[in-house]
Amino acid sequence: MSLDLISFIVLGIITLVSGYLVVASANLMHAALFLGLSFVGVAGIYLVLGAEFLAAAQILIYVGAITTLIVFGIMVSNLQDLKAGGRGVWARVVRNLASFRRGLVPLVAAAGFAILMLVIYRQSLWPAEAPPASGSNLATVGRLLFTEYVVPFEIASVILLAAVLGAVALSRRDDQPPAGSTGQAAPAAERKEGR
Amino acid sequence: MQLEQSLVQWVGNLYAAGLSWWTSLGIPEWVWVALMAVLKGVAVLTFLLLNVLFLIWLERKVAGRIQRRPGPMHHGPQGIFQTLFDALKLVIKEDIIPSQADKWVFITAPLVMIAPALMIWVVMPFGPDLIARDLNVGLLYVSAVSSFSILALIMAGWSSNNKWSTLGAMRSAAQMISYEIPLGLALVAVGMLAGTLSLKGIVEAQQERTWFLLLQPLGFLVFIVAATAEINRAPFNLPEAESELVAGFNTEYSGFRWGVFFVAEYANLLFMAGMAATLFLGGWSGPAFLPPFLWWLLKTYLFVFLIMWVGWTLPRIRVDQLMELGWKFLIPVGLANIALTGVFVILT
Amino acid sequence: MAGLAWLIPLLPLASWLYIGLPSHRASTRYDRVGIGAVGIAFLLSLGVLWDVIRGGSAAASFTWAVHGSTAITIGYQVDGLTAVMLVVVTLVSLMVQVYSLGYMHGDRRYKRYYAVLSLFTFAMLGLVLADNLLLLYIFWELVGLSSYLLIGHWFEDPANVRAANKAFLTTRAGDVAMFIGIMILFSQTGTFAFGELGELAQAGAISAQALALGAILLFAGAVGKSAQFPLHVWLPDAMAGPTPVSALIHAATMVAAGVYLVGRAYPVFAASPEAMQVVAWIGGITAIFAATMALVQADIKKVLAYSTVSQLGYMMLGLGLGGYTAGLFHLITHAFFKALLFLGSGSVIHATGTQDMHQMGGLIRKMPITGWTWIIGSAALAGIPPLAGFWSKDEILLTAYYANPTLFWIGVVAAAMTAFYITRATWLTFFGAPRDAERYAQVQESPRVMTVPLVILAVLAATVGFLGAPPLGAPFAQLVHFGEVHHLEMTSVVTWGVTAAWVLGVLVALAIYAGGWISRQRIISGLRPVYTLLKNRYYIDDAYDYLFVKGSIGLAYVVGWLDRVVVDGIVNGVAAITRWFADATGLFDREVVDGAVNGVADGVSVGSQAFRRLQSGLVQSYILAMAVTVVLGLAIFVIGG
Amino acid sequence: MVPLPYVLGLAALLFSLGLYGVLTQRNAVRILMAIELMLNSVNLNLVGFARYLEPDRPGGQLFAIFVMTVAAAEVAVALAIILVIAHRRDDVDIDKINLLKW
Repeated sequence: MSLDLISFIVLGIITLVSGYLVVASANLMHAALFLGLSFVGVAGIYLVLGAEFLAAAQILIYVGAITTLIVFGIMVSNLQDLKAGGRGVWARVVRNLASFRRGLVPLVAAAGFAILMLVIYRQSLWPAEAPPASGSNLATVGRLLFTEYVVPFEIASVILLAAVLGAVALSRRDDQPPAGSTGQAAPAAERKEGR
Repeated sequence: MQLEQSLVQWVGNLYAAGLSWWTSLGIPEWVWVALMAVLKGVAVLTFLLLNVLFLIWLERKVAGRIQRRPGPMHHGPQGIFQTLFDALKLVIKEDIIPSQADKWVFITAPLVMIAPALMIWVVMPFGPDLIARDLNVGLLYVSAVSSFSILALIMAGWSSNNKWSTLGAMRSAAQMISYEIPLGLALVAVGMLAGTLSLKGIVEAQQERTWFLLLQPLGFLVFIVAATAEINRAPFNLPEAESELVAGFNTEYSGFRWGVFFVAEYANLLFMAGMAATLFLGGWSGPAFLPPFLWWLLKTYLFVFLIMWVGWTLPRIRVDQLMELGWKFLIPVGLANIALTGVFVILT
Repeated sequence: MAGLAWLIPLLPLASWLYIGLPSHRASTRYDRVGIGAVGIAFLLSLGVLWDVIRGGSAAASFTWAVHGSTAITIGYQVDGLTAVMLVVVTLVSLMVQVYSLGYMHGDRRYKRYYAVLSLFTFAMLGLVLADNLLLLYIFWELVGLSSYLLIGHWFEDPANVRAANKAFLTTRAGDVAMFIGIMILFSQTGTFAFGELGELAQAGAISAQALALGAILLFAGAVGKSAQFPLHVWLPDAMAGPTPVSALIHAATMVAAGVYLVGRAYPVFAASPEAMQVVAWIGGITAIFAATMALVQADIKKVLAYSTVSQLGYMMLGLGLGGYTAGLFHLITHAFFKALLFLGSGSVIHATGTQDMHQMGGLIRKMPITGWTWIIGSAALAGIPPLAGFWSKDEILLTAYYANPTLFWIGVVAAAMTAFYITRATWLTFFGAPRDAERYAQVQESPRVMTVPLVILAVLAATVGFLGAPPLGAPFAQLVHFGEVHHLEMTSVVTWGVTAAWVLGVLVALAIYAGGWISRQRIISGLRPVYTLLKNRYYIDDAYDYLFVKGSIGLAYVVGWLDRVVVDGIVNGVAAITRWFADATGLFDREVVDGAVNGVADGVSVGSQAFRRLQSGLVQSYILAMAVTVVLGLAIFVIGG
Repeated sequence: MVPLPYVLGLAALLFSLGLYGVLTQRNAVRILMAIELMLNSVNLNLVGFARYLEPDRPGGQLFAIFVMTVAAAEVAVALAIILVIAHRRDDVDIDKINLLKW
């Protein structure tokens, strides 16, 4: 048992339990907060795996931006959780067992997926020990990002820009006229002719 | 300088001796490492709490002097023990949780607030060797960890189930998201100039060149304004805005929990001042007649005083002015500063 | 000093950013920012030029992006040509911005105007400094963009919008070809940098066909930007923009970009005789062709526009025949006197409120400064010694005389026409009796901010020619040359030809318009077909309209007719026969086949009712189906393998 | 050191949680959260493989960065859409958002 493995197990449990609560908790706001906690767990696992840059980015983007955005969205729109009924996921599963779409079949699919993947991982011969990493992870990532992956990087920035514009356009109220459509009236009318 | 170095050396020797003794007992090494990490944390925490006690007193004195009154005068010379008694009072007050509040979130919010406020100190270089952990992603770590407090404020505001609190929380979310961007832009420029994100590396880069305050006047301007907004200090204290929102997100908090928010706020103030000193004024470097740690403390308190001074001088700005300043001034200036820095870096 | 050249384009860039940033304040202070930035840039450019004259040079580049094994770089280089162009661009831009203080005063988009002027200056300076084709192309397109914005400055009028679109699209046709040319050269050499490209081309490292094709396609870009035949149609229409813009863009800088490109990539062109032939002939044709159209224009700006096209043709002619120094020298002198003429025409238009020369006349009495500076500018354009145009045009014609006599005579005839039409414009505008008394009464001299640039430019237009004057040692040629500096011997044929050309042009114009010895009406009616042809711009615009717009529509009509008459006829005939046959089989069909078909249809209908439930619009159902499929696949994989 | 299968197993479990959430929840916001869980598990896989198979050239980490970028974009747009729907109908039940069916 090394410190790495213990941290991994603790963080894994945090991630999974809060992931479960994202799906299970009755309160939408709680679910969002557990989502944040789950992200923190994943960031910790990145640290264990030696990806410091990614861990910091994970916190910055997922916790600082995405979770905040979702929480903010819930607060702004005053979205009450739908009448989910029952406390906890098991109550709902039992109650919905008869339903085709929300009952047994999704449960079997999700559980089956997890079990099958675990079986496959058990059989396969993945390396248990990692080769030692050399040099600073941060510098390597940065260099790769701006040389070999510069095209995807630029495309990602364009996608982000498009998404921002899209989000602004979508959430804009329709009843406002576009601002600044009229300039100041100037004696330009007479200057226009003849030129 | 000499004294501090020998002290550090002595601690290092002690550490090595303790480790060998520990392993001889047959307990795995990582337990020792974890224990020492906890010890380091306790040391930083103690230092921090002492400073916070002092800061609260200082704030009241500065505010008093600016408003031509003496400030607290009883309890010790110049009222220096006033905060201590206030803290005692807070601890023994009744713990009230509103009946309509979301209890668990209400209880967790102060923890989410205080934890990053303490965690962030991990990367602060108090001296050449006085640093808990010199991460090579230091600057990124700072901006990542500081983004937690947005979540804490929202949690506090929302769970109180009170319209003032919710309004304060929404304001704070908008404000901190808006000002995190210019803050990050200013940090990026500093990182570009130093060629590293490690805070220790940045201080060393400044020893080689000169204070980044001189090379990055625009970046410093953006940083100090955005930092003031990021820690919700006047004139950017809209999330609490006593006169409009009662006390904003922490209206419903009382006693010890309220005290935690208070401590976190001052810890953040100290941290941002320390960052300003580290990034722009050369951190712990200075002439040898003072030990590095004292240089750091001196510069940090310079910025603490600056922020307090500004805060007690300027009136609070409106929400629309806040957004305008952030998006239409600080972000363009921050971007322009990055472009200029890039040109500068290429040319030199 | 030359090492600071990279700073020059950054100043207008900063000014553009500052002015262009959104702001609530509708202040007019922005003009000071623009003028200040370009003024400092001008001083820096002078410093750079001084440095280059004393033998300095500078170049720097850094890697922008790496693609495979190729590094794409950004960089600048300063040599004689660059230094001179920097001074010209910043100076003319400075003059135009100062002039605009008066001309654009009170315009409703004053701020935008100055912002775009700064953007334009930045783009042009970047273009001049760029050290590789790709970077040049980026600035090239930026120049096109800002030109589009400026031509369409008064976009309330649809005609202006059309003119802006026309300019943008026409030049784009050339730009596409140019980009293909850049890529051909890149594929052959693996570099964009001018220096390496030139060395490789001169060393014969590129196959002759590829080199010729690449150079000609590159030239196509210059054809578009410099308004050469047959892509010249946009320039006269571009006069829709404010007049100072015309002076800046359509006289001194943007159209010069094409010539500059040829000059900058000259080693590539020089290595391909075919490409040089194309350049020379396009230039020659444009020179005479545009000059003829300028003869009959009534609009004072149109005369100058066609004159610009014609003079750009001269430059191309000179470059194509190997007169590198001559062509570029004409570019410099032309920049000064044509900017002067445009600004002068702007002053006249500002005062009279019309562009029609037939409504002017006698203006020199009311506008002496504008008038006399205009006369200096037009004399320079006509090539009257010792003004600027004389020296540069002379050099080009001398080159042509030695290289290609046919083109030499074309050039001489065009020179005569030049003298004629500019004399005509001068007389109609400034002399004779006022033809519109009402307008004349209101005319007054323009304000000082407009006349001072005119005077400065007039002094330059008069004197800048001495820089290239062989009797004075032609200092310009020492600075800008390709290969060895060499001087051609003056011959009497050239001397007399040129002199006869301008004397004849001026005299004929004066005879018609000043003296009235030859009646205009008689000439017009005598040469009716020619006059109509010229008035209608050789019908080229109409031809493009017919070819590309009406052509498509006509083709559609023909196809439609074919469809209706021929195809439909066949189909209808077949249908008639079929119907008869169908009646016969119908009986059988109704009774026997329908039974079977309806049975199948009913079956499908019933089945689809069942299947349609699958497309429920419930996304989760689809995901569920996917998930179940994946899990089943995994299960087969695990159990089977 | 953590064996790679542990990382992959954790990712698989997290993925199934997300999958279950996506399949069973009615609330669009919560489905969005479940999708985020799935994206995170994918990132875990990518980072794990990058650490164990190619530690000196961590392309997997870069992919994770791109996934994060796209996730941020996706949340912004999806949340905007959900807010518009909530604004119009006071309800974000995924089963009632079916204007495009048939």
